[in-house]
Amino acid sequence: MNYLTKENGLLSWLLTGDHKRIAILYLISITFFFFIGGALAGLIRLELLTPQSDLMATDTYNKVFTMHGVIMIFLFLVPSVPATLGNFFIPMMLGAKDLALPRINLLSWYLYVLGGILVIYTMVSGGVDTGWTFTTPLSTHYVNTNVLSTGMAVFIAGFSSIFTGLNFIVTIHKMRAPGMTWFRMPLFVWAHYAASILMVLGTPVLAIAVVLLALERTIGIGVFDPVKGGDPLLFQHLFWFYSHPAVYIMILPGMGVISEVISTFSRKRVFGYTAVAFSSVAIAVFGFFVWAHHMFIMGISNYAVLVFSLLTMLVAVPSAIKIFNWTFTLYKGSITFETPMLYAFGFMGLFTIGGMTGVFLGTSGTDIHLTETYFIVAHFHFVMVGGMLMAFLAGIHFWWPKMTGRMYPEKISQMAAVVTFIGFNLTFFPQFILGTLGMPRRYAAYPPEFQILNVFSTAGATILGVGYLLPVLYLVWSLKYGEIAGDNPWQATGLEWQTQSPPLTENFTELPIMDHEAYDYEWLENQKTKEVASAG
Amino acid sequence: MSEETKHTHQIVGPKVYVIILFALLIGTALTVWASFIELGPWNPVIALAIATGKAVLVVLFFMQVKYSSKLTKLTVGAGIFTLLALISMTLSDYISRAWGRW
Amino acid sequence: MPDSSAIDHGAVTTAGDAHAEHPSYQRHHFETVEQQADASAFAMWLFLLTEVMFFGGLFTAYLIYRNWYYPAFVSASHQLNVVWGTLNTVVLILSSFTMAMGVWCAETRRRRGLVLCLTLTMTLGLVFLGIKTVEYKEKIEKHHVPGQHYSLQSFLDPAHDEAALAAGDKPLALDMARHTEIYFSLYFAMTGMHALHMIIGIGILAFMIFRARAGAYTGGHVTFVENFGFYWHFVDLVWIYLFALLYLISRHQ
Amino acid sequence: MSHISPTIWQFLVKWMTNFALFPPEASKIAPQMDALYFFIALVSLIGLTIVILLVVSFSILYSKERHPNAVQIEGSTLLEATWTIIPLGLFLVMFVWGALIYFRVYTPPANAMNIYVVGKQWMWKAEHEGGQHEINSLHVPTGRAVQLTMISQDVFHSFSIPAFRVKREAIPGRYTTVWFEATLPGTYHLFCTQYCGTNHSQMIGDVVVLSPEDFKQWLASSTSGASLAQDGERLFASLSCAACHNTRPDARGPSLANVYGAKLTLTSGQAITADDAYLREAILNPSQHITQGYAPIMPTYQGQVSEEGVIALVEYIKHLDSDYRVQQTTTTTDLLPEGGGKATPAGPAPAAAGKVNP
Ligand code: HEA
Ligand code: HEA
Ligand code: HEC
Ligand code: CUA
Ligand SMILES: [Cu+2]
Repeated sequence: MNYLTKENGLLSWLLTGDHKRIAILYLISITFFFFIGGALAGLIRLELLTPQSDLMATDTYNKVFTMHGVIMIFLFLVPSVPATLGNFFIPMMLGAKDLALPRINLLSWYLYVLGGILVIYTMVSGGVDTGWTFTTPLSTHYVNTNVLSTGMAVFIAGFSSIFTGLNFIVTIHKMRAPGMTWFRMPLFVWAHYAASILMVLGTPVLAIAVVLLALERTIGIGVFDPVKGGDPLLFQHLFWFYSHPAVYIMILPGMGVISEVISTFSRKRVFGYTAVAFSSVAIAVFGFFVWAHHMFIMGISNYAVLVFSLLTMLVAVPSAIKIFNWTFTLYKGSITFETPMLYAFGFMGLFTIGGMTGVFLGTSGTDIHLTETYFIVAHFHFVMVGGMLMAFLAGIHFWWPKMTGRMYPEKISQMAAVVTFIGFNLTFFPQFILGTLGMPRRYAAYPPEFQILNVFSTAGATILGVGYLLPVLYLVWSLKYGEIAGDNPWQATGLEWQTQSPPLTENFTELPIMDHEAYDYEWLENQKTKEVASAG
Repeated sequence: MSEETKHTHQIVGPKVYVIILFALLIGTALTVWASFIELGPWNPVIALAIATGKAVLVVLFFMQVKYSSKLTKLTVGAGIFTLLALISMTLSDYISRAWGRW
Repeated sequence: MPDSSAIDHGAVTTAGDAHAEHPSYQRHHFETVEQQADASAFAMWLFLLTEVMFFGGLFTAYLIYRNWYYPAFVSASHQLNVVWGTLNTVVLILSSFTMAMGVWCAETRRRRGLVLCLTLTMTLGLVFLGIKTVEYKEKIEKHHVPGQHYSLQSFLDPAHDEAALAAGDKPLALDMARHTEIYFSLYFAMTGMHALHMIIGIGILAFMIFRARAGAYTGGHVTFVENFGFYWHFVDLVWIYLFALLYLISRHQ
Repeated sequence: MSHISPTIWQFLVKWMTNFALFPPEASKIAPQMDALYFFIALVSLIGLTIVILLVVSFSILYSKERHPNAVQIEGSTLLEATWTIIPLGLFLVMFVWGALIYFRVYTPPANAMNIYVVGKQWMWKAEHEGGQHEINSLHVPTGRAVQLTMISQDVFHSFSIPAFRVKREAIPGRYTTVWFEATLPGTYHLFCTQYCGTNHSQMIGDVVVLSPEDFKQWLASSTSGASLAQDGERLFASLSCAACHNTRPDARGPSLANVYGAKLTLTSGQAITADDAYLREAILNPSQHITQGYAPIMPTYQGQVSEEGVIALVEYIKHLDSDYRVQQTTTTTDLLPEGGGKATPAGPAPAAAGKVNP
């Protein structure tokens, strides 16, 4: 008997209040959208195989990359870790029976689905070609595609994200088991706490920006329209006030996963727990003050550039702290190399590259040359795909036994991790060079001298696609044929591992009490010897 | 459950509410009156100051923040902080645009 | 899962007897009623934070354009009727008061008092919307709604406009007059969003009155009333700023 | 080599001939920017190497086989302080260095030669002071600071010359500027890098860098007959600006002679320098800044003049240094940089790259 088998029937899923079931619903839906987004990425790469825009017309290409960006950001990466793994494990890690607001949690999922349906509607009814950034006045007065339905989708998906974040914050504050003090919480929870702050405070600004955009487009209210005296840069300010924090919404939960994975597979507590916890919060707080680094050459005041560039440098520091703390977690550990750990290693390398190239862009001088080129495309794919997506895969493999009760096949999944890593680098590293050479982003056709690097990139994307298809296949396979996992296959310390796999609907048979620090492997050993003693 | 969740629920009585009601009504009268006299650059400052005074009363008493836990106060503080971040950092661009030729 | 039950649950010590009898409104995943009440009040506060940021975007826009196009904003704001505005402020403050009293009634278990307060609150809310409708209607008639039919008449030729004449407006230059449209855009966006919140609130009030008559909130479980109170006061609070910023920019001249 | 398949062979040849890791450095700022680029790249590389080395060596040293029992370590304030302060210090160096370059790129020197650029969906129009119009190309001389004053007619565009390492968005409603000094004659890419709709990727062109002599020749051969200021003068007359802006004592508007670059006092008491952006605003949104001593009577010309028209007017006012020389404006070549050769007869333009603005 567990949360999966307790009730049956479609309705028992669609009306569930169980955070674990909602997590599964999310997992299925974001995977669906990831593959749609991935298929669109495939189209992008195919088109860019040759310099001419020959596979599709330029405006089709524009629609393809816009839909790719919108889907990947709003329907995949923002909810990826939080809504699946976070939803599933935050209550368990805290020793709670559920999130504080189960019905709101279900509502979040329905909002997400509604947003997703609107995006699909947009796609089938002609698409939208503004880029995922909806730059005004292009989006308000110059394109005649479905900006409104996309805006509505983003608005609704935004509220889904707000409710998820709100739920997490309340849960973390109010639902901790006895003894679970703030500094005994797993770092995964800290990371989600920080990300939730960003969701709750940042997303509404995106919502109002989208509302004003819609009013501008339908009625022509003039707030963003230079002809009527409005300032189009104001839209950028409001948009990036959300969308910069959003990049941290997209990375912090992944960082939480990495903390868990690295600790578990080196059997050692995370080096400098407090520093890692606080750096999550620092990223969240400073993350609100750097948004205009996306507008350095757009005509904002040069003095503002100075301020925002400086703050960007400050926000980069906590990430560096984390990387080094993870590295030193390995020191004197006892390391094994299961799949989650391989992905975590991939994350460390790729996120470092992605983050440091972010510093190239945060440096106002170099940003002039690199902005709006493939350098940026490479930067954000390194942090988002090389960082967050790797972390997501690490987390999925790590917790798969807990979620399903079955092990994934280790050998083939290690292979998939390596394939992903190779494919990824081949896809996106050449884009740094392309960007430095000056190839602009969002180009359906490009000068022929850039072709060779683009061919590499396309080839890499093919490998990458295989690398992503493999997990889907073997994970689904493992549902039926995987080994029975047992409660704690990794010998990890989190409370979620101290209960059965898959867990009961109420998570624990009895309310747990936290009487030790997080990542206390000695406590775990003691428990085992105690059990042996009592059993014998 | 930790310290901050201790529910220090205090019931605020009608007396307080009536006082606040009158304070708010007086504030409204004041702000309308102030807007009809010429105070130069001080007009908007006074209007905003009175509005903020009224808002503080509403938050502290009607919304009972004065009697609430630290956590609630912190939450309200966080909201104000982020709002000010949005406004001040955005305005920093607009104000300094005029300083140079950019 | 066969082997799981015995092994690990000993690993976590239990918190003793947590399952005393629960009131019917306590949801299964909370340990105590207090925890539940706390959690939902906190959630409400967080929701209000998102509201703050939502309106925050509008206030930012307002501040920028007010600084840029001050004369246009002054003249445009003269088109609003301070009397209606003040009246509405008073109405809303009163409704906030009755709402607070309603919460008090619920807390002290006065069913009839609660029903009365909620009904008063709703009535005042409706009065507010009624006055707002009158104001909107005036704007529509004068073609002050942004968009294709927007008319600059009142600003180019204040001598033939009652409101402008009363305020002593001088004619604006054409380019400045055009910027009044931005004022009205923000006016409608801000008051419209505010009115939307009022409408939602009134809907919830109706629902609450219905339930309160059956004694739903006067049996000790007052969370819902309290939380709604927060919402209602917040909406009032937004209006306090809207009133100061939109109606009272400059009434002297 | 014949046993290699011809496709792969072709590919290799193409690669070897075209492969570049770095764009040419064709402006004065380019080496400076590249120095910073390589500095950051070096720091990143070192940082990355440290991380990789540590991860790999720890993985080997402390793998489960070698090191079966982990040693629990709390952390180390000293180490953590180290890797907080060192990256912070390095980032701050990058920030200061970057800011210096940023300000250099966007602060044109006073003696720069000005070229106006108008972006529209989907082409770039460049207008030289001498009246040479170009579309999707830009001719500039080496060894001379060139300032671009840019504006967009519709949406955001971005004027990017990778070989110069400069880029600036052309935005609607406001002038933006950037400057560079080309050093290496040649033809370079000109891209629109801000996404601007369907044909964004076709909004490209060439930047042709010529030696000063060649440039002079090019100027002479591409003249459209009238200088930009002369176009402006014509507009000034046809819009009857002179009804108010004249030198008569009872003129309703201020004299515009020498107004360019002057410090003006507004009725609000604010002091403002009359630069290009100010002149543009004064024509399109006159009531935004009222000069002290005048009534806000100037009508707006928004909707009546195109952006090119405004540019011509601005250029005309800029060159009004004494009185209104309505019929005696200089010939085109007088406006050429460095005095510019002999006066060419103002005839039909021989090989104008673009068409004359109506
Ligand atoms: C998950 C998403 C994510 C993350 C985490 C980041 C992280 C960062 N980003 Fe990125 N960014 C995006 C997603 C993300 N970004 C996206 C999507 C865009 C483009 C949007 C669009 O236009 O479409 C973008 C664009 C973007 C720009 C705008 C460029 C432009 O438009 O001109 C800038 C500029 O400052 C920037 C900077 C940064 C910085 C400084 C960080 C930092 O937080 C990184 C910090 C990390 C590190 C610094 C690594 C750790 C370092 C070490 C371990 C080594 C240290 C050692 C030594 C120094 C010795 N990003
Ligand atoms: C989470 C975020 C995310 C993710 C995961 C990805 C994943 C990928 N992206 Fe994405 N990308 C963005 C976010 C993301 N991207 C954003 C925000 C933009 C900017 C948009 C804009 O400019 O507005 C962008 C833009 C962008 C561009 C630039 C387009 C341009 O500027 O012209 C390119 C070009 O190479 C690209 C490529 C890829 C590739 C190859 C992948 C690969 O990692 C994808 C690999 C996955 C697959 C290949 C799927 C595998 C499965 C199949 C192939 C089977 C499909 C089959 C069926 C459906 C039947 N992306
Ligand atoms: C009805 C009279 C009138 C006409 C016609 C007119 N102007 Fe003006 N202009 C003024 C007045 C009065 C001012 C000063 C007040 C102000 O700044 O608006 C002024 C100011 C200016 C200024 C700013 C200079 C300064 O000292 O502040 C410029 C530039 C200018 N005008 C250009 C033009 C151009 C170009 C045209 C024609 C296309 C034009 N004007 C037509 C009346 C006029
Ligand atoms: Cu113009 Cu892109
Ligand atoms: Cu950013």
